[in-house]
Amino acid sequence: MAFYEKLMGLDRRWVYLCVGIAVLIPFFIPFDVPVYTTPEVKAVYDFMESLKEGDVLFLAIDYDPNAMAELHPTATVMMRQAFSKNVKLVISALSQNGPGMAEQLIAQISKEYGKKSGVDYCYLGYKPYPGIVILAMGQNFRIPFPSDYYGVPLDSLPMMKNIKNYDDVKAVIDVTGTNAIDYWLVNGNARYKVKLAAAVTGVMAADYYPYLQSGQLFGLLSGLKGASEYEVLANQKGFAFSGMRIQTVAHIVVTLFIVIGNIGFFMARAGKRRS
Amino acid sequence: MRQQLPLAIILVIGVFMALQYFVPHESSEFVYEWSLDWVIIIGVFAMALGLWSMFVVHYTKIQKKSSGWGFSVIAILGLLYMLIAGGIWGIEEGTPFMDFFWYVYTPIQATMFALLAFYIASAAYRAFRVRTILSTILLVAALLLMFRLIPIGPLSGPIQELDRWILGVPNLAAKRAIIIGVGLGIVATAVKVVLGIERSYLGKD
Amino acid sequence: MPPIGDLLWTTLAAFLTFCIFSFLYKDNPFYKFAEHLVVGVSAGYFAMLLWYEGLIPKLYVPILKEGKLYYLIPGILGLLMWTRFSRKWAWISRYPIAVYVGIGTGVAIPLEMQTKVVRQLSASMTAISLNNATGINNLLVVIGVFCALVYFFFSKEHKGAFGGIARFGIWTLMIGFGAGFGLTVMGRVSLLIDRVKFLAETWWPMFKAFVGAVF
Amino acid sequence: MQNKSRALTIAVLLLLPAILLAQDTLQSQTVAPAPPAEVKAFDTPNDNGHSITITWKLSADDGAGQNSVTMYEMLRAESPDGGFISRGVVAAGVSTYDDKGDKDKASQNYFPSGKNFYYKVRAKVGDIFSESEVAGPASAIGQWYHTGKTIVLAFVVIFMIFVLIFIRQAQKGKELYVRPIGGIAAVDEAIGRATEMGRPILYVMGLGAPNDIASIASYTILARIAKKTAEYQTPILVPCNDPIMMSIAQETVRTSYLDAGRPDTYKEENIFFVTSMQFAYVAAVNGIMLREKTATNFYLGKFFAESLILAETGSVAGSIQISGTDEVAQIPFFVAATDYTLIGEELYAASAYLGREPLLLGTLKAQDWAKGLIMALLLFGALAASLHWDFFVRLFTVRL
Repeated sequence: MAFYEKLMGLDRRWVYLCVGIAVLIPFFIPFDVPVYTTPEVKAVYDFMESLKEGDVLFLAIDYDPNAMAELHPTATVMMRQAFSKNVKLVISALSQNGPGMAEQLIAQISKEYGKKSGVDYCYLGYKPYPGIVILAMGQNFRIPFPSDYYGVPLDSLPMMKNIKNYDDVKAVIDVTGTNAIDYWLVNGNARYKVKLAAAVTGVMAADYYPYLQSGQLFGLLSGLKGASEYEVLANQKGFAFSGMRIQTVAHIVVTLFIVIGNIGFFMARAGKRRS
Repeated sequence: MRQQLPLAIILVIGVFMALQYFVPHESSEFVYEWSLDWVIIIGVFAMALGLWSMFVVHYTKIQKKSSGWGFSVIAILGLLYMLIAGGIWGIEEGTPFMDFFWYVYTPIQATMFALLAFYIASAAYRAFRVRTILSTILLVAALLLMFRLIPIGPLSGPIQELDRWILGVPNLAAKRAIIIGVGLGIVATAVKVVLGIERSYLGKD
Repeated sequence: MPPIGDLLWTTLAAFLTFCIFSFLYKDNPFYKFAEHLVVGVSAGYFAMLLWYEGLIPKLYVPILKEGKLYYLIPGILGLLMWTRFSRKWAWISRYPIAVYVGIGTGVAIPLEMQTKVVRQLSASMTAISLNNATGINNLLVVIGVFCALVYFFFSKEHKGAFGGIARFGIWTLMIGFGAGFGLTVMGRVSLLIDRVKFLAETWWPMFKAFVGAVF
Repeated sequence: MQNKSRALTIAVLLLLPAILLAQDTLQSQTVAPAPPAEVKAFDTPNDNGHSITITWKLSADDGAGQNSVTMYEMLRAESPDGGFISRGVVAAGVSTYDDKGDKDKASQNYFPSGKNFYYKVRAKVGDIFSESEVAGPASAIGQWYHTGKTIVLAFVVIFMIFVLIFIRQAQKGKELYVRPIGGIAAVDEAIGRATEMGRPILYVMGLGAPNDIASIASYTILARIAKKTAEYQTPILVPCNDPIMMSIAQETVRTSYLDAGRPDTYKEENIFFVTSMQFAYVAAVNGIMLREKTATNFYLGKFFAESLILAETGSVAGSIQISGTDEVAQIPFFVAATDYTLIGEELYAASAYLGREPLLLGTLKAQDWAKGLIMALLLFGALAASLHWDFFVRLFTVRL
């Protein structure tokens, strides 16, 4: 049996084996794969880097636990980046089942960096009607959130002393798996000229690239891929990156098999021509 | 009686349900919701036929001691367990019934699903050959989309753009055309059934 | 040491996971075991689901609790399905089937016309132009849909200009299929990752802890 | 009890914005915004008769003036002079609201049909607000025709006319040409192959509901194919994932064997129920393919993620595979992994192709004419959109 025939008629179990290995090795042995970072992700990262100590950023954690897999890495890495630069955070959770999850995340990461609620960050929590809440916050955070998630009046929080509304935050970054982003676009960006970036789930992404072109969003992260890009930029490779590493290797393997098959195919054709 | 009456029923109900779609009034809503219940209820009774058929298939295997009859025993035991456990303890979370669902059904179905990771690779390997123009187009489009996860240096940027375009333009056009065609096919078939032109599925004698 | 119950259940789940994966090599008793088990269990599961979520709320409660006697009609229709148990009377089951099919087809005619035909058509009615990217893309979409629809013509031979358009149509379809295929790989791989996660991060530590505790 | 608590949460949800805005204690705005003007309340069109629509002119301080309005609150009463209760809120910039409720009298959120109500609208900022004039009376009435769906009706009617025309022609005995479709041309060959090899044929109807039209199309194709297998004396296995599908398939196949004049060779146990759950079903069908060594596999109907699992296992078993589905997302996998694929509409044409009955072919012609019409509208619509003939574009948008 000629070599090219082997290439073409490869027992599919070899394919299965390679796919299995392609998933297992990167799963257990961490190693680096180059990740191409898209400009829309880099834009967000560069903006975050441009923030100075004491600046305030609004981080909207508007997703439910069911979108955790895709969006938690983004929220995590951004929060780390902000805290490491001593940027203060105003955090909302405008998705009904999100607040508890967001609270855990904040607790965990603020501990890592020894940040205190009310001093370094202010967790507003959840209120229904995101559209109205987002609009009202444009007037004053205290309209929808007279007190923070833990019930402390905003006015009594040192950090919120001279923070009234969107005018006092550098930008809003909405990490969301819901239509909250639409409200941020309309009631936040369009109405109050909020500088807005978003991190959405992979399936949602396609619908929001247009806003990127029209400049209503200054950056956009798409699902796990966006998260992994960001992890690479922020140089804290974590869950998203390891997931992407597996994906990359797997995709390379699939591609290679397609190539192998075609090499065999061409050789076969050449062989026929000769005979 | 055996042939004509069923066809008449389909005609009457079919036309009625079709018109119902255009009537927002609540009495029409009521009919619609009720009809959905009919469908469910008929389905519930039919399940007995299904279980019986399944039982017969495996029972005959066991009876004939045909190859692998032992596995048929397992199938029947699995079935009986669920029926009995569900009957006795109910189907709430934490019941022996749901334990089987979570620790037997769920892992198996998730793993069956995961097999796709292997199959998609071998399918790609066998199918994507530059044999004809068509298979070449198929191949190129698939590769371009896969490349978005493969770092290929300076090319990565343009490829991301290209992928977005492919998804937004030719892919969209293809989907739309198929959906429109399917829509017409569905309506045509439904009309044939309602008018009784297509009746082969009803049986006759 | 983990609670023994959890351990046993999780180990069973892990075992079944391996059984299914073994099918990749070839059909074998382990796969057959898992296959037959899941067939029985799932059938039983679904039947009980129908009983509790279907029969009781849709028939028992309306008739006996709420006294909606008109629910007897579907009930009787359902019973008629059982005539299939007898060769002689099986034909009666055509009545419930006719009702069943009648409802499905009747609902489908206007609904599919709206969701599949009219909506797609109106969605394609977007401004085309040659001097901006969006306009050009819209134009390309319209052309693509047009040609692909030509491909679906049944009563006209695909030759000459018509055939040419049809060919462009099938090319468009193929790009779509290729893209769909390439796009899906990622999702399928993550399904596999989830299974590996389950084995490596849920089951194995549990199992190791147990073994460690015993020996 | 549970009902009551649900009602409570509903009430809370409805009032929450009011509540939370009421707590608010800020000094900044003390000036009440200008009230909403020209408030109108009228029966919501094209509904089941349990909703009233309120429209108003935005407050002068909404997006302009002091730009302070954050929301509008709707209040309803049974008399113009008092007893107004909050019915809901919308964000600033919105000037219409549907005050709707349930049709079921038992429900806490029941909205009486045909009863007169009066409305007024509040423009609010924090706890400060200004109220509009009272509007009404208005009462909710159900309609008997949905004007927004007229275009759909038009399409259905036109399509029916096409169908009738071409059925007529067919009855007159007019020959209709249909172009060959690879997947359908291959059916005979595929059955023949199974016969030569003396192996059974597998027919999978997919995982659609028994009254999905895709499933119905699949029965009709099964009828044709079973007739051939009866003639060739080749067993056909039909594992079903739904009992009703099984019943219909049994009737179908039995009839085909009857038509083929071989009722004696019909085996009911070959059309059997497996299970209703997707991947358990697939696991079993995989087994059947490998153990019964089916020479030819048909996958025709509605398929989901399992499409590729079936197709791959089938090609491991070395079967000829003919597939067809209307699930756009699955067609790529069938195209890649099976020998022939009926793409979308071709699935619905198949039974007419195989049956060759003039009436069925007639409807194919009707489908083509409908396609032609749509293509024309497509081009014209794009043109209209470019020329901003919005009336034309609007004509084709279904307002639900």
